[in-house]
Amino acid sequence: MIQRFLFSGTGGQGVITAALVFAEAAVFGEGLNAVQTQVYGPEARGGSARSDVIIADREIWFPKVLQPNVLICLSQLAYDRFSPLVRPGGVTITDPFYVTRWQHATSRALEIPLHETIVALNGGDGLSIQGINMCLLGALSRLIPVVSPESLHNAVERRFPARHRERNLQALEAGTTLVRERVTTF
Amino acid sequence: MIQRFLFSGTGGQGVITAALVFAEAAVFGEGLNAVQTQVYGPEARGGSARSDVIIADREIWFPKVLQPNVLICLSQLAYDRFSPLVRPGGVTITDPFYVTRWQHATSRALEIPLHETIVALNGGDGLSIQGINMCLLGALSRLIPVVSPESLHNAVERRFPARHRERNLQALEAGTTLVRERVTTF
Amino acid sequence: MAVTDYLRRRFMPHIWCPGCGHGIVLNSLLRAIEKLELEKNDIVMISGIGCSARIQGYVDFHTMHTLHGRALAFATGIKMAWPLLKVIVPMGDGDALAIGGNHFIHAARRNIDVTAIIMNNSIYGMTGGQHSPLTPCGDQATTAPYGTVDSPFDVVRLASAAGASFIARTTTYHAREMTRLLAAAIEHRGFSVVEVLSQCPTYYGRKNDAGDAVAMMEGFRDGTVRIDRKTAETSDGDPGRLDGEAAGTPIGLFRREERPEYCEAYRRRVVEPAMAAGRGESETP
Amino acid sequence: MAVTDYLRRRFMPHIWCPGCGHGIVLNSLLRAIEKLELEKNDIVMISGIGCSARIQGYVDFHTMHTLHGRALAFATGIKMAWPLLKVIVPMGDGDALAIGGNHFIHAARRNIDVTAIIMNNSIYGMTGGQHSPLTPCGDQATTAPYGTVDSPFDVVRLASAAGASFIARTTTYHAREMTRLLAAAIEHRGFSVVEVLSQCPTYYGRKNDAGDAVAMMEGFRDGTVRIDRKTAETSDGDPGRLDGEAAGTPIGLFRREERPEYCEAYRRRVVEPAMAAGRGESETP
Amino acid sequence: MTPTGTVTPTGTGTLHFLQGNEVCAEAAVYAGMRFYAGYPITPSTEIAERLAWRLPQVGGTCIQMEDEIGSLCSVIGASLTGLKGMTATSGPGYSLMQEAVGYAIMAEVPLVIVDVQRGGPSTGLPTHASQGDVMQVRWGTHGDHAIVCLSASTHQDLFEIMIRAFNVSETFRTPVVVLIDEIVGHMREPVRIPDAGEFELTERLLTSVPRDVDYHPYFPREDGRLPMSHFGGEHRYNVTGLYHDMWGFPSDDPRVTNDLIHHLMNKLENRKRDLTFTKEWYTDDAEIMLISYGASARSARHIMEDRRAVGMRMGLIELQTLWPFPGELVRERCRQANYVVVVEMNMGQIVHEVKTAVDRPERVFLANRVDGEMITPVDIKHLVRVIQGKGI
Amino acid sequence: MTPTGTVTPTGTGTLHFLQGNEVCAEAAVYAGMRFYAGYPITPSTEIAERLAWRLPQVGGTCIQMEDEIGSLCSVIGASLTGLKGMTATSGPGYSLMQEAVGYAIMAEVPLVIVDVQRGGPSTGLPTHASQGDVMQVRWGTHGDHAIVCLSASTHQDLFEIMIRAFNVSETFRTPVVVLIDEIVGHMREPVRIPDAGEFELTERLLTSVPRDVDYHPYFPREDGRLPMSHFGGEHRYNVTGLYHDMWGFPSDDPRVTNDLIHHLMNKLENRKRDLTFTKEWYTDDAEIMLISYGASARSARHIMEDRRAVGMRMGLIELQTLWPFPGELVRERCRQANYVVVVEMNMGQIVHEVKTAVDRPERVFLANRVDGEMITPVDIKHLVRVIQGKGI
Amino acid sequence: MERRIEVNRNWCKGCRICVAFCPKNVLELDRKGTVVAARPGDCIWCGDCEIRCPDLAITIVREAAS
Amino acid sequence: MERRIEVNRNWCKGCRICVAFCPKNVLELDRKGTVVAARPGDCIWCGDCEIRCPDLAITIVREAAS
Ligand SMILES: Cc1ncc(C[n+]2csc(CCOP(=O)(O)OP(=O)(O)O)c2C)c(N)n1
Ligand SMILES: Cc1ncc(C[n+]2csc(CCOP(=O)(O)OP(=O)(O)O)c2C)c(N)n1
Ligand code: SF4
Ligand code: SF4
Ligand code: SF4
Ligand code: SF4
Ligand code: SF4
Ligand code: SF4
Ligand SMILES: [Mg+2]
Ligand SMILES: [Mg+2]
Repeated sequence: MIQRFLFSGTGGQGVITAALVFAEAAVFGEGLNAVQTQVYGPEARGGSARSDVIIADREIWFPKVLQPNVLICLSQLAYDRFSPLVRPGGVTITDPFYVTRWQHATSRALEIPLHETIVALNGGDGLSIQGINMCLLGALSRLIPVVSPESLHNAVERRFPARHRERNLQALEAGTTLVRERVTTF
Repeated sequence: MIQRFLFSGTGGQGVITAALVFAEAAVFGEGLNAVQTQVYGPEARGGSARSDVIIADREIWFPKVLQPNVLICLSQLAYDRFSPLVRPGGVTITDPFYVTRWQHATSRALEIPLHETIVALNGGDGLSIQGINMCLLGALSRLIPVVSPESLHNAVERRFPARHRERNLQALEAGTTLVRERVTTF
Repeated sequence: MAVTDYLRRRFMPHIWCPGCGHGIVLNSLLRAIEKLELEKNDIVMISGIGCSARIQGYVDFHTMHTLHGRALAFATGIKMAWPLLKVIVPMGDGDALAIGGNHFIHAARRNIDVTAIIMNNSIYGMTGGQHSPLTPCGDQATTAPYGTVDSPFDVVRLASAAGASFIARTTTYHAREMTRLLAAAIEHRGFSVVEVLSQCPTYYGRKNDAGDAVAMMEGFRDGTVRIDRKTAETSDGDPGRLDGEAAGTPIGLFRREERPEYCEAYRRRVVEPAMAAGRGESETP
Repeated sequence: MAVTDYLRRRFMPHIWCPGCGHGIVLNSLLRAIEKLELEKNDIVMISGIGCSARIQGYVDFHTMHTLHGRALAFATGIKMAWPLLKVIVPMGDGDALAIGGNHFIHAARRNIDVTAIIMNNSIYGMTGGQHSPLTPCGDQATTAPYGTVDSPFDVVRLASAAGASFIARTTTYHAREMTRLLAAAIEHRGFSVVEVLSQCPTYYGRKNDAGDAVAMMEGFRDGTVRIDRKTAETSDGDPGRLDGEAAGTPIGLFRREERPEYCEAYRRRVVEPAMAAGRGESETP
Repeated sequence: MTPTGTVTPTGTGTLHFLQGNEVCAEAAVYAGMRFYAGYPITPSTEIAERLAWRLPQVGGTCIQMEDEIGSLCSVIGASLTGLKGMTATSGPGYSLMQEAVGYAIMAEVPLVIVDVQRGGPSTGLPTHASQGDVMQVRWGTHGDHAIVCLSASTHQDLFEIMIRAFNVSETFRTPVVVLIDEIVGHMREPVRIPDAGEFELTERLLTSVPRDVDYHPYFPREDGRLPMSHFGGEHRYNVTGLYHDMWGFPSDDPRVTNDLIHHLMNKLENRKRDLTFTKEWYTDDAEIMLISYGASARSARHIMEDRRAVGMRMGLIELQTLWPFPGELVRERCRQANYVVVVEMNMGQIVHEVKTAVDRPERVFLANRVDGEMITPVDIKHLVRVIQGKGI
Repeated sequence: MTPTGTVTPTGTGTLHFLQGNEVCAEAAVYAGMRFYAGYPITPSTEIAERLAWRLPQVGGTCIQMEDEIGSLCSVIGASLTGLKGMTATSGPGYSLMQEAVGYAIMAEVPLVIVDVQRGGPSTGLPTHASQGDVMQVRWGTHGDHAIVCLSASTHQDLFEIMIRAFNVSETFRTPVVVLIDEIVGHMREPVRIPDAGEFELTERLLTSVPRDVDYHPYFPREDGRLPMSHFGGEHRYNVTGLYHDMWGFPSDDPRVTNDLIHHLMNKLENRKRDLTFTKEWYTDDAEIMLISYGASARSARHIMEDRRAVGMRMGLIELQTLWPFPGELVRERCRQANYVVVVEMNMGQIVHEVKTAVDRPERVFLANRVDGEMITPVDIKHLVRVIQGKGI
Repeated sequence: MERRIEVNRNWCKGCRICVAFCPKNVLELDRKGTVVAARPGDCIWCGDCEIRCPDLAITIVREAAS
Repeated sequence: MERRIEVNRNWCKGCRICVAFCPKNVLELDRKGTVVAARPGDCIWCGDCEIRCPDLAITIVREAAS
C-alpha cells in the first residue's frame, strides 16, 4: 500500500498542520510509514501553502509527491496548478467556497463545504476559519480509508497544547459529521 | 655578475631601509638588476631585522639570499645566526660595538665602527644612532665595488623627504670617509 | 505622481502577511518621496535580507537586494562612487543590529549620507520568529521558548553614540508622522536613522499573545510618548533617555545636527588636495 | 606573589617596541590581579590579533589567542560554558571596534561577565600604522596620507549605549589609576570596559610627530581631565559627554551599575525552569 | 508506542515523527552535546529552535549569537572548556564561518557543524534543494587543511551519523561537518530515538598528566590522538591560530611548522578507514553502479529498487563520508561496473572525486539537477537510458 | 631614467623599484580602477597604503572599511555604479569575503580581488610564504560557481596580469581573483610602468537600450556577454543574490534557475581559451616538465636554467591562469614529458588538477614546501634526483 | 472637488487595519474578507485608512469636479 | 625595611619612560641604552618607575630588614 497526498491552499488555513497531523496519525495510530514534506519560502508569507504526505506500509524513498493519489485544494490557485497532476483513479477534494472546478477528466472530484461548516461552528462573522484544517482531516478520515478517526483524534491530542486541543477536536468531529451527512463516500 | 647581500641587525637601526636604498642605487644608478626582500613579522617589533638584496647584470629568479657574498651584521644575534652561511670567499661586515666575532674560517671579516662614527656625527649622548644605516651604505660603497657613492647619493636624495635628506646624506658621507680612513679595502 | 506610481505594480500584491507593518512603512515611504518630489531615477534603495528587506522589490527606483546585514556596506560603496544619488536602506531589526550591527555603527560614525530605516518588529520575521537584538527581555520567540534573557538595544541611543546625525523613532500607527520623518531623514545630509516600530502579527504577535495587527498598532498608539525635539536635545544630550521613559517608548525626532558628511569630506579633504598636488615624481606615500 | 610571577618569564623580553604603552597595560593588569589575589588558574585571557592581543602570550593564565576581532565571541562561549572563570579580553582599538565592533556591542548588550580592556593607541600597530576607528579625525596614518576623514567613536559612549554595566577610561600615564580601575572591572559582575589610551611611538607617534613614548605619555597627562563618577552619572546619564570635555579627554570611572548578568540570567530564567519542568513527553517546543 | 507497520524503525527507545533538523538536534543531545550557538538561517533554523527548548532541559546552553562568525567562535571557546559543542547553518552562514573553521582545525578543537544546504551561490534559493556545498566544505577555509564531512539520507541514519560526527570529532580533535540538505532537513519521517547506552559515545580523551606537571596540549601520542585538558582547568596552556609548538605557543621555526601541517593533514588522511561510512546495495553484481549521498540517495535507492524489480543489475553506494573521500573503496566497488552514475544535486562535485578514484573515469556519468527541485528517480532513469544508448 | 643593465625591463614608460603589492596598486590605477575598499592585513597592506595615496590623485576613492566583508560589499556597490573596483586581502580576510564573493558571482559584478597569500590555515604564518589558497579561490563560496583566478611571478608580469584581470572581469561581468603570495607581494624588483595606451583596456560594455525602454540587466547576448547600465543611472532595474530572471527579479521557476546556473558556469568554463594565460619554456623538448606559478615559478625557472646549462632537458609551464584550470593545454604540453613536477608551496593543490588533466597521472610529482620558507631551486633539484632514482 | 474611496480588491488582504482605525466606521470586510466602503456617506475624507493600509489597497480619490 | 631599585637589564629596552617620570631624577640610560640607577640615594621609593615600565624591567624591592 502506498498513498500520496498533496495538501494545498493559502497561508493561514493551516493546510501544513493538517498534513502533519495526518501523517502523525498514520505513523502513531496506524503503525504505517509516512513521509511529510512541505514548501517553504517567502511565498509562504500570505501566499500559497503546500504539503506532501506519502503513507505506505513499506519503505519510502523518494519523499515528494509528483502525482498525488489524493489532492486537496483550498484555493483556486492551488487547484489550477495541481489538479492536472492527479493520478488516474485519484481523488481531488475541494471546497466550493474557495475553488471553482474546471478539471474533469482523470480524477474523481469531491466538493466539501469546509468553509461553511467551520464558519458555522465558530459562530462568527464569516471571517474566522480557525480549525478548517482539522475539519478537513475529519472529512478525510471518512473519505480515504487510510487513517481512522480515532488515530486522528489521538494525533490532534498529541500535537496541540491543552488550550487549543478542545477547539481542534471539535473541528475534527465536525469534519467527520459533515462527510457522513453531506458527501457521498466512495 | 651576481652579488648577494644579507643585511641584518635589530629593529630601529634601519637596516631594511639601507638594503632598499642600496638596491635602488644599483637599479637607478648602475643600471643593474636588483631584487630586495626582507623578513617581516611580529619579530620586527623591537626584534631582529633582516633584508636580502641580490644585484646582478642579468635576470634574477630565486630572490632569497641563502648564502650571501656579503653579510652585514649589526647585532650579535644576527651574527651568530648568519655568519656560518657566508659563501666561501665572501665578506662579513660587523660593527664591534654590536658584535663580537667568533667565526673565522670561510669568509673575510671586516669590522667597521659605524656606531662610534654616527654617535660622534650626531654629537649626542651616545643614544641617538639615527643615520647608522646610511653610514653603513657609505662604507659599503667603498668596500664592495658594485654601487658607487654617487649612485647612493642619488638614491638617498630620491628616497627621503626633504626634511630628512640632509641628515642622511651626511651620514652616507661619514661612512665613505670612515672606510677611506679606517678600514683597509680589498 | 500618485503614490502607487512609485510602485512596481506588477509584483503587487506583495508577499507580506496580512496586517504586516512593513507594508505601512512602504506606504509612508512612498508618500514621503512623493512629498519631496524626487525623481525615481535619483533614488537607490539597497536592502539586506529579511521580510523588511523585501520592500526593495516593490519600489520603482534603482534597487538592490544584497546580503543579510550588509546593505549599509554596499550602500557605502554606491554612495561614495556616486554621491549625487539619494540612498535609502530599509533594514530589519536583525538585519540592522544583529549580523549588521557593525556596519550600522560604522556608517553612523562616518556620517555618510544614507538613510537607514529600521523596521523594528522585535523578531526575525523571514526565518520564522526567532528573537532579535531588539526583542524586549522576557518575550517569547521560537529560539527563546522560555522567554528571552537578552536585553535589547535602544536604537536611538546606539545610533547617537555611534555618531548618526539624524535620529528619529516612530511607529506604523503614526503613519503621518512617519511620512514627515522619513522625508526629513531623506533630505538630511548625513547618516539618518529612522526606527519604525512595525508589527509582525504572524510571529511576534502570535508568540506573544499580542493580538492581531490592529491590536499591535493600538499598542504602539498607547505605549509611546511623543518627545519634543528641543527638550530631547537640550535636557541631556542623550537622546534615548527621557524623563518620560516610564510612560512609554519615546517617539519623535531625537537629533538633527550638521556634521561633515563623509563623501563630501573625502572629496574636500582628500581628493581635491591630492589632485591639486598632482603626483610627486619619485616620492612615495 | 610578585608581579612578575604572573608572567611567563621565558618569553620575556616581550616583542613590543621600546616604549610601547601596551607593556604598561600588562604591568598594571598584573598588579590589579595581584591586588585581587586571584589564582592563576581562575583566570582566562582571550585575545584577538594585534600588538595588544599579544599580551596574552606573556601572562601565566589560561590563554587563548584567537581571530582578529572575535575574542569576545570566543570569550562568550567560554564564559557561558564555565561561568566561574574570570574572563579578561585585551583588545586593540582596531580589534575591538573595527572588525570586532559587533561582538563588542553585543557583549555589552548581553552584559556578560567579561572584562574588555581596550588598548587604544589610535592606530593599527601590528599591521604597520593604518588608521583605526579611534584615530582622531585629521590624523596621519599609512592609509590616510592626507589625514583621516573618519570621525572616531567615543568608546565610553558606545559601550554605554550598547549596555555595558561598568565603563572606565584611563591612560598609560595614569598607571596607578589603571590598576585600580582594572581591579574594579575584574571584580564587577557584568560586562566591564576599560579603555586605556596607550602610546604606539613606532607608528602613531612617528606618523603624527607626537614624539617618543615619553612625549606621548605627557600628552596623556596634559590632555585628560579626571571626572568624578557621581557627576558623570547624575548630570546627564550619558557618560561620555562631559561639560569639561573641551578641557580634554575625560578619564575615570563612568559607570558601575548592577544589571542582571547574562550567564546568571540564563541559568536562572532558562536552565533552572527547563530542568525543573523536565521534558514533556510528546510536546514539541 | 511501537509501530505495527512493517517498516517504521524498530528497536528500543521511542518513536518520533520529526524533521531531519529536529533529528540533528535530538541526536546531538543524545551524543552529549551541551553547548549550541547559532544564528538562524533557512533551512537549518529548526535545529536551533529545538535546541533552545531541549538543551536547557538537560542543563545545556543554547545561545543565539549576533551572527554566524560569533556562533562558531563561541562554540570553539565552549568546546575547549570541555563541553561538546555544535552550531548549524546553511551555505551563506557557512561561508561566513570559514575563518573560524580554519581556527578550529589549527587549534584542534572538537566540534560539529551542521550545514543544511540550500540553493547557491549567494542567497540563491533559500528554501530549495541543493547539494552545492560539498567542495566548499573541503576547501572553504584558506590554507592547507583536512576536514571530515559526513552525510545521511534517512532520519534513522542521520541520528547515527550525528553521533558518529561527535565521536569522530572527539577522537581526532577536529571539527566535523554534517552536510545535509533542505529535503532531509525539512522532511518529516519516523525516527527511533534509542535509549541511552545503545550507541557508544566517545568522550573526550583527557590527559593523565597531573596538575602542576608540564602538559603539552599539542603533543600527539603515537596513535595521533592528543589528550586534552579542560581549558580553564588544571593545566594552563596557550591556544592559538598561529603555527605553534607542542605547548601551544607561536612558532615559525620551519621544523615546527612543517611538522604541524603534516600532523594536521595526516591525522585524518591516514585514518581514512576509521572515518569511512557507507551503505551499499548490490555492489557485488551491479553493472550500473549509482553513487549518491543525502537526499539524492533516496531517489537513487528508489530507482534502483524499481529497476532491479525489472531485472536490471543496478547497485548503489551511498556515501555517508564525503571527506576524506573514500577513493579506495569507490575504486574497489566500481571495478566490475560497466557504468558509474553519480547522483547529486549540483553541477558536479563528488563526481570529480569519483572520476579521480576509479580506473576508467570515462565510464563515470553525472545525474544531476540544479533547478532547486529534488532530483527524481525518473531523472536518473532517463540518464541511464541515455548512457545505454536507448535515448530518452 | 633608462637602465643600462642587460635585464631590467625596457620599453616606454618609467622605471620603478617597487614591491609586488605596489605594482598591483599601480597596475590597477593604470587599468582604470577608481574605487578601492579594503581592510589592512599582512602581507597585502601595502596595496591599500599605496592606493590611499595614489587613487585620490586621479580622482578615485580609497576607503578603509570596518572589515573585509564590508570592503568587498562596498566594492560591489561601487562597481555596479560604473567604477572599476578592487579590494585586496590575504587568506583570513578572503575567508571572510566568501559570502560576498558568491554575491558578486550571482549578480555578475565585475571587480578584482587580490589575495596575497600567507601561511595557513587560520592565522597561520602571517609573514611567511605559502600558496595554500588556490583551492579556496576555486571553491570557497557556497554553491556551484565558476571563477577566474590569475597569478604572476615577476613584477613586470604582475603589472600585465593585473590589467588582464580587470579586462577579464569587465568582459565577463565576473569577479577575478589575482592570487599572489607573500614573496611576490613584498619583494622589490625593477618594473616598468608603461605609458598610457600601451595596454589595451577593456571598458565596460554598456547597453545601447535607450532610456525608458525596457532594459534587461541579466539577458546574455549571443556571445555570453551582458551589457550593463550604470546602477543609479538611466535604467532602473533590480540586483539580487537570489536566483533571478533577466530583469534581475527573484525567481524560483525551475527553468529560470536552471538556465541561470548554467549561464554562470558556462560563460567562463566555455571560454577557457580567452582566459588562459601561460608562459612556457622548452615545452617542445622537455623530458622533465615543471609546472608552477607565482613565487614558486621563480625557483622553478632558476633550477630549469641551471639544469639546462648542464644539458638536462627540463621545461617549465608557468601558469598565469589557475582557474578555470587550463587542463587541455597542460595535457597537450606534457604529452612527451617523462615526468611532470608541479612546484607549489602547499600540501598539493594544483598538482591534483594536473593529475586529472594529463594522460599518465602516475608520472606527476609534487615538489613542495610548507614550512613558511620559500621553496628553493635546490629543493626541486632534490626531488628530480629522487624521481630519477638517483637519491638525494 | 469630488471624492471617493477606492479599494483595490486584488491587493487588500483583509487585515482590518483600515476598518479599526477609521474614525467614522465607514469600512467593513465582506464575506471574502476584503474591504468595502459600507457607509461611504459617513466618510470625512481624513485619509487615515489610506495612509495605514499595508497593502496600498485604499485610495481616497480627490478629483476636481468635472 | 630595606629597599632597592632592581633593573632587569635583559628586559629593559631603554625607552626612557622611567627616567622621564622619576620625580627625583634617579635613573639614567647607560651607553648601551639600558637603565641604571645613577643616583639611588635620591630615591623616595614612590614606585612611579616600576608601575610605568612597559617591560616590567624595574622593581622596587622592599624587604623586611634581616
Ligand atoms: C548570512 C545569513 N545569515 C542568516 C540569514 C537568514 N536570515 C534571513 S533574514 C533574517 C532575519 C530577518 O529578521 P529581520 O532582519 O528582523 O527582518 P524581518 O524579517 O523581521 O523584517 C535571517 C536571520 C541569511 N539570509 N544570511
Ligand atoms: C581577518 C583579519 N583581518 C585583518 C587582519 C590583520 N590585522 C592584524 S592585527 C590588525 C589591527 C591591529 O590593530 P589594533 O587592533 O588596534 O591593535 P594594535 O596592534 O594597534 O595593538 C589587523 C588589521 C587579521 N589578522 N585578520
Ligand atoms: S512574517 Fe511577520 S514580518 Fe514577515 S511578512 Fe509576515 S508579518 Fe511581516
Ligand atoms: S608597533 Fe606600536 S603598538 Fe605595536 S608594539 Fe610597536 S609601539 Fe607597540
Ligand atoms: S488596511 Fe488595506 S489590506 Fe487591510 S483591510 Fe484595509 S484595505 Fe484591506
Ligand atoms: S478617509 Fe477617514 S473617514 Fe473616510 S473611510 Fe478613510 S479613515 Fe474612514
Ligand atoms: S621604563 Fe623600563 S624599559 Fe623603559 S627605560 Fe625604564 S626600565 Fe627600561
Ligand atoms: S621609585 Fe620613584 S624616586 Fe625611586 S627611582 Fe623610581 S620613580 Fe624615581
Ligand atoms: Mg525583524
Ligand atoms: Mg591599535
